[in-house]
Amino acid sequence: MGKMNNNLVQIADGIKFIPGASAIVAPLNKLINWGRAGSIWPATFGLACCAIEMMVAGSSTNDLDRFGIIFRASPRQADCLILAGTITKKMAPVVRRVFDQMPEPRYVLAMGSCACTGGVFDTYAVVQGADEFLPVDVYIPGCPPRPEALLEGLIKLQEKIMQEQGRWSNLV
Amino acid sequence: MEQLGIAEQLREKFTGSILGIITHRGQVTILVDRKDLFRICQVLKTDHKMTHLNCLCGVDNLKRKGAHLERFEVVYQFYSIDNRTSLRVKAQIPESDPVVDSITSLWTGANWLERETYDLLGIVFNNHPKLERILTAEDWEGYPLRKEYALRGDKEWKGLEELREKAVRLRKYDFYGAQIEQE
Amino acid sequence: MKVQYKPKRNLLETIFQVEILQGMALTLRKLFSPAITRQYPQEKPPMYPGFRGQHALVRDSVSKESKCVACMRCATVCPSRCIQIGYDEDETHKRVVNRYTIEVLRCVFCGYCVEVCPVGAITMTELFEYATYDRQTVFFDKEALLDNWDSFILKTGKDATYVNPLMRPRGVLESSLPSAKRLTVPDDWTIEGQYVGTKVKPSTMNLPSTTHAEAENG
Amino acid sequence: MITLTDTQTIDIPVQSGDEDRYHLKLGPQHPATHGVLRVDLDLDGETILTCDPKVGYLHRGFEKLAEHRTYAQNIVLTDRLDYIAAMSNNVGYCEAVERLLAIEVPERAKMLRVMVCEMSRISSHLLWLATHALDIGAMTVFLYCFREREVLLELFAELCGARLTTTYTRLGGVRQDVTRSIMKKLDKFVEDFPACIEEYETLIDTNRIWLKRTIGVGQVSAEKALDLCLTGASLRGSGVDYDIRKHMPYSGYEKFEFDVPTGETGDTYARYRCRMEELRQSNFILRQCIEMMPPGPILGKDAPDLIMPIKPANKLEVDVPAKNALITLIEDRDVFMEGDIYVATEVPKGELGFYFISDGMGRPYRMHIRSPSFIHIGALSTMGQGVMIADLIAIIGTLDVVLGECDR
Repeated sequence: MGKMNNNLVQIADGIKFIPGASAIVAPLNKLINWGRAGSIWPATFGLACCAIEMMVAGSSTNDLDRFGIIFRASPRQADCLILAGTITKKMAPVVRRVFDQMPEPRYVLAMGSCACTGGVFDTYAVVQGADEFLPVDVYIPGCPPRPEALLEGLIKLQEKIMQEQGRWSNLV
Repeated sequence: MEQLGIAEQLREKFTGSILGIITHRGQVTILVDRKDLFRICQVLKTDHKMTHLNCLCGVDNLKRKGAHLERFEVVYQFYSIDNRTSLRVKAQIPESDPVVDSITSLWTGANWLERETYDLLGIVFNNHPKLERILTAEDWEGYPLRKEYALRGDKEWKGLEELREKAVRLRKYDFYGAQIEQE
Repeated sequence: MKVQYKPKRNLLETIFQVEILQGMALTLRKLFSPAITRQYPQEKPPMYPGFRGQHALVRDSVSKESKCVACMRCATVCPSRCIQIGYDEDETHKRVVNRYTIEVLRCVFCGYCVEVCPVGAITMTELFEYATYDRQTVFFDKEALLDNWDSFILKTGKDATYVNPLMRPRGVLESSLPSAKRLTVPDDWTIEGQYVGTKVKPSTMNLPSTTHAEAENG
Repeated sequence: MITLTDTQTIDIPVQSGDEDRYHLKLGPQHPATHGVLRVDLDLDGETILTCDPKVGYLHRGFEKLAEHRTYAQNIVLTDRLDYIAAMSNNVGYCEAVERLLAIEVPERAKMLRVMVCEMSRISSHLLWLATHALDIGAMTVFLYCFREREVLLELFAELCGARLTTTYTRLGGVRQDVTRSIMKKLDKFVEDFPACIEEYETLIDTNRIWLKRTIGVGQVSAEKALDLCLTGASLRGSGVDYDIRKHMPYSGYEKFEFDVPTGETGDTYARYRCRMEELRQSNFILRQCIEMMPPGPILGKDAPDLIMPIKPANKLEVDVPAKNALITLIEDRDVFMEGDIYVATEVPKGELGFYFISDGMGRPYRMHIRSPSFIHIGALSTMGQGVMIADLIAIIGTLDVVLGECDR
């Protein structure tokens, strides 16, 4: 046993792989985080300009599937909401409802200036920041951010998920 | 100039309804009385082959100086694809009675443009099939493009306030929100 | 011109579904062509000079301070009103900047502030990866902006006198630029070295009278 | 756990004896509506009885905001109109303001504008093809189109520093000149692109699923299209030869040779063929740009500064210490004369018109945007009547709508 312990390969934060025997040694908490971080499924939810860059991130040049990120058309199957674009006051209740339809654990990623603070549209019709009514996890600056910046934001989100503790369900 | 010729023909046909002809940067505008607006548009479409409606919008003249300016005006831009001529038609609308005839029966595409003008400026179009708010929410108060309306809005929309309350109410079901509430 | 519908299939093509096979053959052929996917975190995208990324205040190589003279031009031109500048006046009525903040999450990255800056104090670097968990981190004050410049120099390996070409609009006459923006730039950014169409006859070319060298002398 | 009181009840209008009739709200969150479009449908089985598009979910107060910003600052806003082809919007806006303020544009800048317009037309049509094909069920086309689109976006990034929101034009010219490396890459793109169009056509042109889903779907006659005020490829598909580049040439389009493709039947397939042909024509225009690019400055002599005075009578107070007098003070311009103007340009979606009223200030008194998408979605209620739900998705795709431009 001792010999094997020395050969453990750390493949992620707290996740150790036993070479030769296809087995993993990890605390359950870390294992679940690892699984969640490796399979972020965002809802296909484009609002404005940033949605185009989100599409680019999902297309051939920057393949999002490499990170286990697959767009789901229904919020019921998704666990990440990418707010890609301007959230207007008329749209805000819809955004909130899409968020409410998502099962816990769920994450929100505000992409671009408009989703973060309203951006240049400091007008009567635009919500000044998604965090007025949503718990935003990651803010990505840019107008719109490059697709690589979105990828970096998703990697930041993965890091955040890996450091969570005791997020089993909203009942606990 | 062909545009001016059309304007002159219209002036002969609708004596008294054409209040003026303006040329600015090569574009001809005719000012018409709003009572005859529908008929003038009809004549433009049928007799002068102005089959394409480029643009329809309303203007608030509150902060503009001018002798004959009423509070609002509506602007129509027509184009004839066959003759390659364009013409602009303007009609003044007083604040006390902001009503003008709809041209939806001539161009179906004018439907939404008129709804938009109603939504943002509060100009009412007679005989419009469905004059409702289109860009702003159904229960929005005020007309945003009027000059006295502030850029950031005069007061908060009801729906957003409800949403904020809802967000506070539902925060305890959220993982990080529940932690904050416990503290 | 009238566009044509594609010709109808004949009986044989209908039976053997030739068009489906053609499509399949195309996708099969692509299996053997090189992949175009960029392995992002390991492989960075190509960045071009003048990319409008993270903001920075240029750290002057002599005084180690910002070059800003508080002329307020950037704050005036900003369409999203995200730049705030505070300044004191010393005894010679020279302005000393004491506060310079950019609310990056409101910025639209249009580059107007860089373009109007008369002394080349503010710039936009080629960094774009700075996603955060909270809004405060990307509310840059003066120190943070100067640090951005340092980290940009450090990360990209450029030397401290590097100049973002956004500061000098390409193809504009040298004499129409303020002197602080008359910088040495690559050849094809000047009006003499600019790209000219392959079929433009040299006789029709009317070169402007002011050249690069003249503007620097005069 | 979310209690039921938080969900809203929806009244479903069911008449007795009419069990098959129901009411469906498609959107605003739906992958096939190209953004935040909502369509309220009354259905009989799967046949649409009435179709009522609801827009405004992206209404950002654009026209109001433009009245509070100067002409130069509004260029930034136009990027966010039709964000798929931001360059075309920049050019359309600047053409309008330049005619209003009588600003001269140098020849080279005009040619550069044509070049970026056609580049953005190609990139916009590629995105249209990608999403339209994805809606109808062809996934591979999406991946192929984005491959070429990425080349163009990287060229935009090299040219002006941003991929989507370009802010490339300036009043009286453009922001930056092209370099030789950009032209070399563009030359290669123009060389390779016809082969790529062939690839897309191999995949879908004769594909029987594609043909079944597009031929005869969303048919509009020429008179009906004019009645609905359609423009762009949606109008040309019905056989009306109306292209503003030919009818009212701007920015030196009269110097270029190109054809305007028109269809005959006015169905989804005809519009698809028109747009594919437009890709080839745009490519041809780009080839001419590469060959005919004239030398010279890219910004006119009387081009206004980015910092525009709001009141023309007073100089903008920019007091700089005398020793640091590096700034050329903005001169008064007496060209901010009162008046109004309507200038239309041909953007990938159709006719983009800007109607300006100037009251002599440095910012527009009123700016109205005649956006093609707004009118095209308005036509959806007519075009969508009596068709199946699946055909409605094809019709939304073929109209090529962008909600940012529609709602403003």
